[in-house]
Amino acid sequence: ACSSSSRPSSNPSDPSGLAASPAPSLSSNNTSKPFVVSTVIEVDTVDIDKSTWVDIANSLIYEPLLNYDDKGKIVAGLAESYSVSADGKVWTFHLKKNVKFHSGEPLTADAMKTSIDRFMTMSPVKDIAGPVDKIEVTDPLTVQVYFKEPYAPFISVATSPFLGPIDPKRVAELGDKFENNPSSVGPFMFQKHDKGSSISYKKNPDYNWGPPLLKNQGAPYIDELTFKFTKDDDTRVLEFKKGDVQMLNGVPNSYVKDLQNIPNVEFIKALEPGEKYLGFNLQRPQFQDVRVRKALAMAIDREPFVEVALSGYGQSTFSPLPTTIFGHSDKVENDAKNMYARDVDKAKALLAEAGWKDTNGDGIADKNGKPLSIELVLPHNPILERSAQILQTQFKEIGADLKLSINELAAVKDKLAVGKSDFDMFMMYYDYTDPDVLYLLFDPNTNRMRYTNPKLTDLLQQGRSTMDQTARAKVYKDAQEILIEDLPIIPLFSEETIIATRDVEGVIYNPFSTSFYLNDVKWKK
Amino acid sequence: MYLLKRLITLISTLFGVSIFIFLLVHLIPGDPAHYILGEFPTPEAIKQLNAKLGLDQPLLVQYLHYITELFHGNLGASLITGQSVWSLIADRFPITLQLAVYSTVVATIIGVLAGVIASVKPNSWMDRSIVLASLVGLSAPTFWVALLFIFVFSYKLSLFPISGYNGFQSLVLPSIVLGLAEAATIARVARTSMLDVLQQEYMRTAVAKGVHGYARIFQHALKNAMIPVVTLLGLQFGSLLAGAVVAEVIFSLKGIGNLMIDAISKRDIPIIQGLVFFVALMFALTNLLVDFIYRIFDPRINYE
Amino acid sequence: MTQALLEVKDLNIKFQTNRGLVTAVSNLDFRIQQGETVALVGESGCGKSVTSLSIMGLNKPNVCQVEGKIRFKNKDLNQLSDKEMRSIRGQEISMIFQETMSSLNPVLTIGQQIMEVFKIHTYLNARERWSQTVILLTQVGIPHADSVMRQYPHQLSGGMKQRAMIAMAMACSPDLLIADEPTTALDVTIQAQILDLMNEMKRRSHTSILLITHDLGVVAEMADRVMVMYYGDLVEETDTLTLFTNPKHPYTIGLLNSVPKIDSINRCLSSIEGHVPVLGEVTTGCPFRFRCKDAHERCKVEKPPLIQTGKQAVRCWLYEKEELAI
Amino acid sequence: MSDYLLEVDNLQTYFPINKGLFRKGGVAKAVDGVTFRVKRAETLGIVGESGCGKTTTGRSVLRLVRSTSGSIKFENQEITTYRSRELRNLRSKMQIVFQDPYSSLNPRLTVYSALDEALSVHFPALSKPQRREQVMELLEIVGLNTTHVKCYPHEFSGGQRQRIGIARALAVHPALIVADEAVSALDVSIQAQIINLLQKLQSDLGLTYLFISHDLGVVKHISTRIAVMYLGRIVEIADTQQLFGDPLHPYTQALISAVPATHPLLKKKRIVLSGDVPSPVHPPSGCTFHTRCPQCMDICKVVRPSETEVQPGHTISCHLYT
Amino acid sequence: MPTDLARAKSQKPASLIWHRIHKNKTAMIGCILLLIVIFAVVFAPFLASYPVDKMNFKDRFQGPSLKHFFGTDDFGRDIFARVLFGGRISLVTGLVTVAVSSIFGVMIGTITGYYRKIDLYVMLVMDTLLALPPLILAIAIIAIFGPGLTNAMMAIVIAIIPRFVRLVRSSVLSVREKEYIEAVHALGVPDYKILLKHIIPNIISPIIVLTTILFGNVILVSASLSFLGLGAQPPAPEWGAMVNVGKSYLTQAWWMSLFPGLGIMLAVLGFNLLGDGLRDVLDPKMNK
Ligand SMILES: Nc1ncnc2c1ncn2[C@@H]1O[C@H](COP(=O)(O)OP(=O)(O)OP(=O)(O)O)[C@@H](O)[C@H]1O
Ligand SMILES: Nc1ncnc2c1ncn2[C@@H]1O[C@H](COP(=O)(O)OP(=O)(O)OP(=O)(O)O)[C@@H](O)[C@H]1O
Ligand SMILES: [Mg+2]
Ligand SMILES: [Mg+2]
Repeated sequence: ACSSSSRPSSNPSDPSGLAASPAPSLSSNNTSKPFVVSTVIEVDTVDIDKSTWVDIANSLIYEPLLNYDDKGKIVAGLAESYSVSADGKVWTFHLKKNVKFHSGEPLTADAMKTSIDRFMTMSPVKDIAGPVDKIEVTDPLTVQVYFKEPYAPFISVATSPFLGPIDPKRVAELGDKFENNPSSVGPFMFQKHDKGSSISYKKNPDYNWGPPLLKNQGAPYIDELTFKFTKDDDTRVLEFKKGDVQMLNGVPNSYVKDLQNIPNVEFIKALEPGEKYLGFNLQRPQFQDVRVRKALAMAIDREPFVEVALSGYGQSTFSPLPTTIFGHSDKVENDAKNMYARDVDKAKALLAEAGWKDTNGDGIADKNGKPLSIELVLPHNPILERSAQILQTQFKEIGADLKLSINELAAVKDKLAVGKSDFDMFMMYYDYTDPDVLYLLFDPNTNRMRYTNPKLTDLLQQGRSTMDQTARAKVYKDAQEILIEDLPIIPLFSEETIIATRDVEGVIYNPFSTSFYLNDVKWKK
Repeated sequence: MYLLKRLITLISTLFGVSIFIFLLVHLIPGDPAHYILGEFPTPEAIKQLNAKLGLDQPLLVQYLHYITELFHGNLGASLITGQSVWSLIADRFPITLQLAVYSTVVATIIGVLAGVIASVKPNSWMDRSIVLASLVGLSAPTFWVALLFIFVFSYKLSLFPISGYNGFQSLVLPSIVLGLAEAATIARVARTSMLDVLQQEYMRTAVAKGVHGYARIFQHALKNAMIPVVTLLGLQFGSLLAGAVVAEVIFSLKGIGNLMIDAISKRDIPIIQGLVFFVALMFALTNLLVDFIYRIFDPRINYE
Repeated sequence: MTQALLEVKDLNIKFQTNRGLVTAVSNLDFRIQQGETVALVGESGCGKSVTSLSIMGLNKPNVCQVEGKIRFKNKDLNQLSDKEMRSIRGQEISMIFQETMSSLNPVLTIGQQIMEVFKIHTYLNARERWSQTVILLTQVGIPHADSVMRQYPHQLSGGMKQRAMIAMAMACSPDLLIADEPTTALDVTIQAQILDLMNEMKRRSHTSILLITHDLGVVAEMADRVMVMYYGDLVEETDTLTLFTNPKHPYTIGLLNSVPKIDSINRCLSSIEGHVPVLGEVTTGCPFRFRCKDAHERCKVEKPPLIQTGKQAVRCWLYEKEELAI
Repeated sequence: MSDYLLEVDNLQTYFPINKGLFRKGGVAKAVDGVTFRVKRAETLGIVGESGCGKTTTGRSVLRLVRSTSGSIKFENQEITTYRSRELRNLRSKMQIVFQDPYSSLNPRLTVYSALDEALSVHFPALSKPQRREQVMELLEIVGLNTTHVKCYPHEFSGGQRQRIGIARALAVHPALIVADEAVSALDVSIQAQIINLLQKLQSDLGLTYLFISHDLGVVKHISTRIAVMYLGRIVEIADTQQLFGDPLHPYTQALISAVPATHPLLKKKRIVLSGDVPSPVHPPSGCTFHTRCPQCMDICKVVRPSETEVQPGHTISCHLYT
Repeated sequence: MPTDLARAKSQKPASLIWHRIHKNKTAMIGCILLLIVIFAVVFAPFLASYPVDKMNFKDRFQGPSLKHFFGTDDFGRDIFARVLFGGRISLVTGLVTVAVSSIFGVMIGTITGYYRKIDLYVMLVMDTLLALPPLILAIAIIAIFGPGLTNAMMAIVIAIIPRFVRLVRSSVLSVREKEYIEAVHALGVPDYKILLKHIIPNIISPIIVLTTILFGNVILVSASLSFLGLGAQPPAPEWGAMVNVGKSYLTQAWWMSLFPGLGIMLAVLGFNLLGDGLRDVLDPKMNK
């Protein structure tokens, strides 16, 4: 079992203590030890077409058509190259040669078509692929995706494992049970899913089609890879500290300091492609007055959010798209910063202008005898809960009384859904690798703020169909300018995704696609 | 005859549970579609999904469907992953069951022993310390004790794995934590019950016969005193089978309790329904079992 | 004078209660000869049961103080070690308790409970113990002894249980049987069965019996000698016939007159007015004086001693002169 | 119009046993065809062994339990059909005194409130001071010190408690008092006090008693007539003198002979019955006494004997006399 | 003491019980413990030198010191103040839930125990509720109505009512068979009077004992719910929630979870001791 160690040397700081034993067995000891990754939420399935989200734990057997590099540029993946037709309706992908499924079958354009078709029929999230019309195979290694309308965000789907090919032969064999023994072309091969506790993989020895952004484009160095699902943060961290786990995915920020003291621990920190924001229920009379919205925005000091709620691991944001999403504009960000920098006096003045004054001396502004009392709906989430508490004290300073209503995420979504309007304000987050997220967030029919602005809607439509990257960026800049002026939402901050590794090196994380690459991972000497 | 009667009562209780839980679950706000369809579902997609899952039907129709399936032993399948509820239970229950068994064993041994020792010399130094210890044990929150134990035994001393399920050793610490908490209650009940039994006239008869002290306690008194202890053990065991939610969360054991919390947060209705039903069934079966165990201790109970 | 089987001298029994230390039995002296049946009668609460329990050493040590000499076959029971005491209990002295239902262990079979006596006190093996028990149960008039041995107390009727209790007490043919109200809980027809049985057993093994009861009828049927107690004191002691024909203590007289008699007609019962005082309430004088028609000044201050008059001993000042006369 | 205060005809009271959800268990035939009559100001004693149905008979007469069938006439009124309003009225004419004087008094009520409650239910017209006066009067009648009115039951002795119980029964001016083992729990010396009290009240107030006891001596002393019950039935009923002078039913004979003599010189030959009283759930066939009867005949095992009046006022059910 | 005897004899049972509580060590320790807790909680505004929600980002994670007796938390709030005010939440939760459930429990219990006809149906419902372990039931109920203290309280109420009903019903059943009930029946006293005057007063002592012990249990359960994130919501200083937050800082700020945990334990211990003592005091076997 320990024959094909591609990893050249052993690990002297092996915490198991085995390292102390004499030489020859050293390397084999270490190679037989799986690389253990601890994550919080267990993926429901490893069948990507059934899953609602991609996660490191179910994506490493798959391989995307394209990749982002560390600057957010598109580079090759399984497709050596791609092109989009002038009308934006046909995307053509040219596949690499000599790519093999784990079962040994070769990757062909036919297999690719089957995979995309399967995704488009089965996946619960098929909508993200946009208005796909049909898939056509033009030669054994060329596949074309036809759209009914131009759909620029398809690029971010193409860079996700969702459209990664799956082995058509295996699908034919297993059908719905594909998840029991999935086969694709990724660097790792499925071994076992212990429902409720772990998933284990072994390396794909034949792999040699790694993307250019990797040093090692061949088979991964590590032989075995295990994902362990542990919901409780404290226990996860303790496990990591003990050395049972080599990679901690999603380190709770309050633990970072604690973990820094451990030798051989490294952190990967990257800003998430998303942000936490406050949304107004614009049907509420008090929020229909933009002065009130602006006053509240000015009451906010984002510093403590980052310092306390994120323990310093994050960044304040003033514009709707953070730096990690294509379409982010420094100018908009700075404008917003200038407009909404914390200014309690100005905020109070604005409120007073809108008719909200503290007439009875209880510290809460009121208008027509009604105090400025706001119910903030937010889901269960430690960071949001802590932020909300800070927000509470900040709002209090300008005379707004914030009441928190914390619920399960599903209940919150239900509460915010169009058709119901039993809330004043909400605190939510989004996480999306494409600026099209603004379209989704501000869809005039479904948006939670009940915000309508035909100009914005037009712009966001345009953003979908503009294939030229520069032109597209301009569209989103304009859209964001409208948003910071109208202020249906108040962006708050973006969190840093923190990954801690121990005794290993070479973990690569790409914030633009939020994907991990473990091909380069080696045990540290 | 008795068994039949018990079974009929059991079925009617379960029937009640099924209605109760069905209504309860359908009152839960939050659409499973919101969970399944990710962050930005389109309204049409939600509608389609609900139609597919049968959630757009009138409640009564849904219930009838549910109850007929139930009659065929089918608890349904997860809305999200499509796994059958039975297979989920089959996955998770062994851990819960083991945890329940081990902690009950711990609780019984410690609790009964402490109770007996305390009762033999009431108001002695020994008795008082046991009573106080059990009161403290009763008053300390499990989650707190569990944290302390993890910190000390798993982290500082590295005696046990910190979390997750990895065979027997993973269950040692949670079993001890749960077992100790229960032992506190059992010790109290065992003590009271022993004190009561020791007061009984038949214990005087035993002395009058010339029976030795130990024989009196273990042959004459203990069996009598076990009756309330068994009741309590049964109740505790039944609750444990429902999953010791707190312990399962802290120790990250993928048992029934954890599954339940997950299912609730995902609004996975069939799982919630199936689990609660299963839990009630287990609870009722435990009670049935306890009834029969009674008989070992108390011949007065007559099952015809 | 022959050596008495049991000799109780100066027995004082005190209870620790929330009213302080109260005396339940004071300065009790009595003896029981081999083969004799002695009845101990008196009002409820006068100390009959605690007296019998103190002979067996069964009073609860934490609430009850027992002082005085109890000699059994010339051994001072108070001086014996635990082990010696255990070998006397059940073998030489045995006891039938007032409440049979609660005196049998509900979770052990009748057989187990009786065989245990043999196990403790004899060297019989299991088989022999079983057959001995069957014989014993048959003797006390239990049909189908074999199956009854496998039954639990709750499966038997009151009379059967009382018989099983007697069998247990008689298992080792004790020298002294203490029967504390053995028939009070039973119906008359069953009582008759049990009294017959006790007489029968007594004849067979020459056991002395200390019979505790408040039923004078039972006394008349069974006893050779009677001791009457009132409020922890022995107030009169004599042979049965004398007691019924010539009672002396006012309490005894009142007691005899209070019983509605089945074999005579009288329209109005002569009752004893008043009620028994609570323990600890009376500290001086004769405790009966509150209910006594003949009470005088002296009774209030001085408690009468036990006065020997002819065949009987009486604790009453009325008979002071008679004693002197002798 | 008959001169009987109470007429009970073929009274049956069955208790369902094992009343489960889906199971009709058997029945305990606690009272199974009892017939007797009681004249005004007389005392009918009911004797018999434990479980033979004495208490149930008494409670059925008071309508404290619902009888299964049969008729009960009180002052010539059929009372088995009474509804709650009429029943409440009836309660002022019939009262009960229980065996256990302690458990028949609410431990949380003072003597005063216990008696006052009885008065206020049936004489709502009385004012508070009037009721107070009556309470004092009652206490005096039963021979209790009036300083005790504010005391709780646990502060009294057994005999005193029984007096309170009697006072409570008397409070509503009843015509009939059912005394269910009213003196059995008391010491002999106290028992005599209560018996005397009951007799005095009877002659003073013209009360009628249904006197239930298992103590033949007491029953003989107090009753004018006596009914002997065995397993839910009256096996013999006669005037007291007649019953004791010439008991006819083998059970009555055994019962009387089983009572210990009250004098050592009067020891006599006893008829010792074998076995125990059978259960009322599975009563023996035919004459229910046949399993223990020393004079059992073949017919007794099959045919239930009917009641025969051997002499005026002396009725027995036994095949020996038919 | 002769005066003791005299007093005890002429006094009402209530003052007699108080007298006995005085003498019962367990009950007294429980009482004292609870008095301390209640005192601390009532006078929290005077005892605490910081407002409970006052954040002070400069003073985060301060260990226990003279300035902050129990240290500060992740927002720099004073834990001492929070523990004191947290006691209010726990005690009020306990009080309200136990009061509500005991009222309902006693009502349903007495009525079903007394009128046997509806007994079957009510007990079927109660047994159904009892067939679900309390925490699971509470979690399910909270899932419907959403997390939060009020809903947690409601869930606990629903979970413990059947337990009350059981106890009350069985007590009523045994009291119902007592002769004094039959005696008042025979007197023709109307049913409602029998229930109010004769039955309820006589079942009150087991109810009091259960209430006291449940009080402790409720505090524990609501803390567990808060710990699971289902009970009191931030920024409320609920003890269980504080332990929950503190557990993330176990290694760097142990005081954050230690002190609220101790708070829970002391309060619950107080109630348990009192309940234990009361059980002895109210035990009918002691009522001689
Ligand atoms: N454990 C005890 N604590 C306090 N007092 C006690 C205790 N046991 C007995 N006594 C008191 O001792 C006295 C004698 O009790 P005992 O049981 O001997 O009476 P008895 O004559 O057997 O009455 P009975 O005929 O009712 O059985 C009683 O007044 C009783 O109150
Ligand atoms: N409520 C009841 N339910 C079921 N069976 C009952 C009930 N009450 C009485 N019985 C049964 O009816 C029979 C007669 O009972 P009852 O109390 O009338 O007897 P008794 O003659 O008064 O006996 P005792 O002398 O012991 O008081 C007994 O076998 C008893 O078990
Ligand atoms: Mg006694
Ligand atoms: Mg009776």
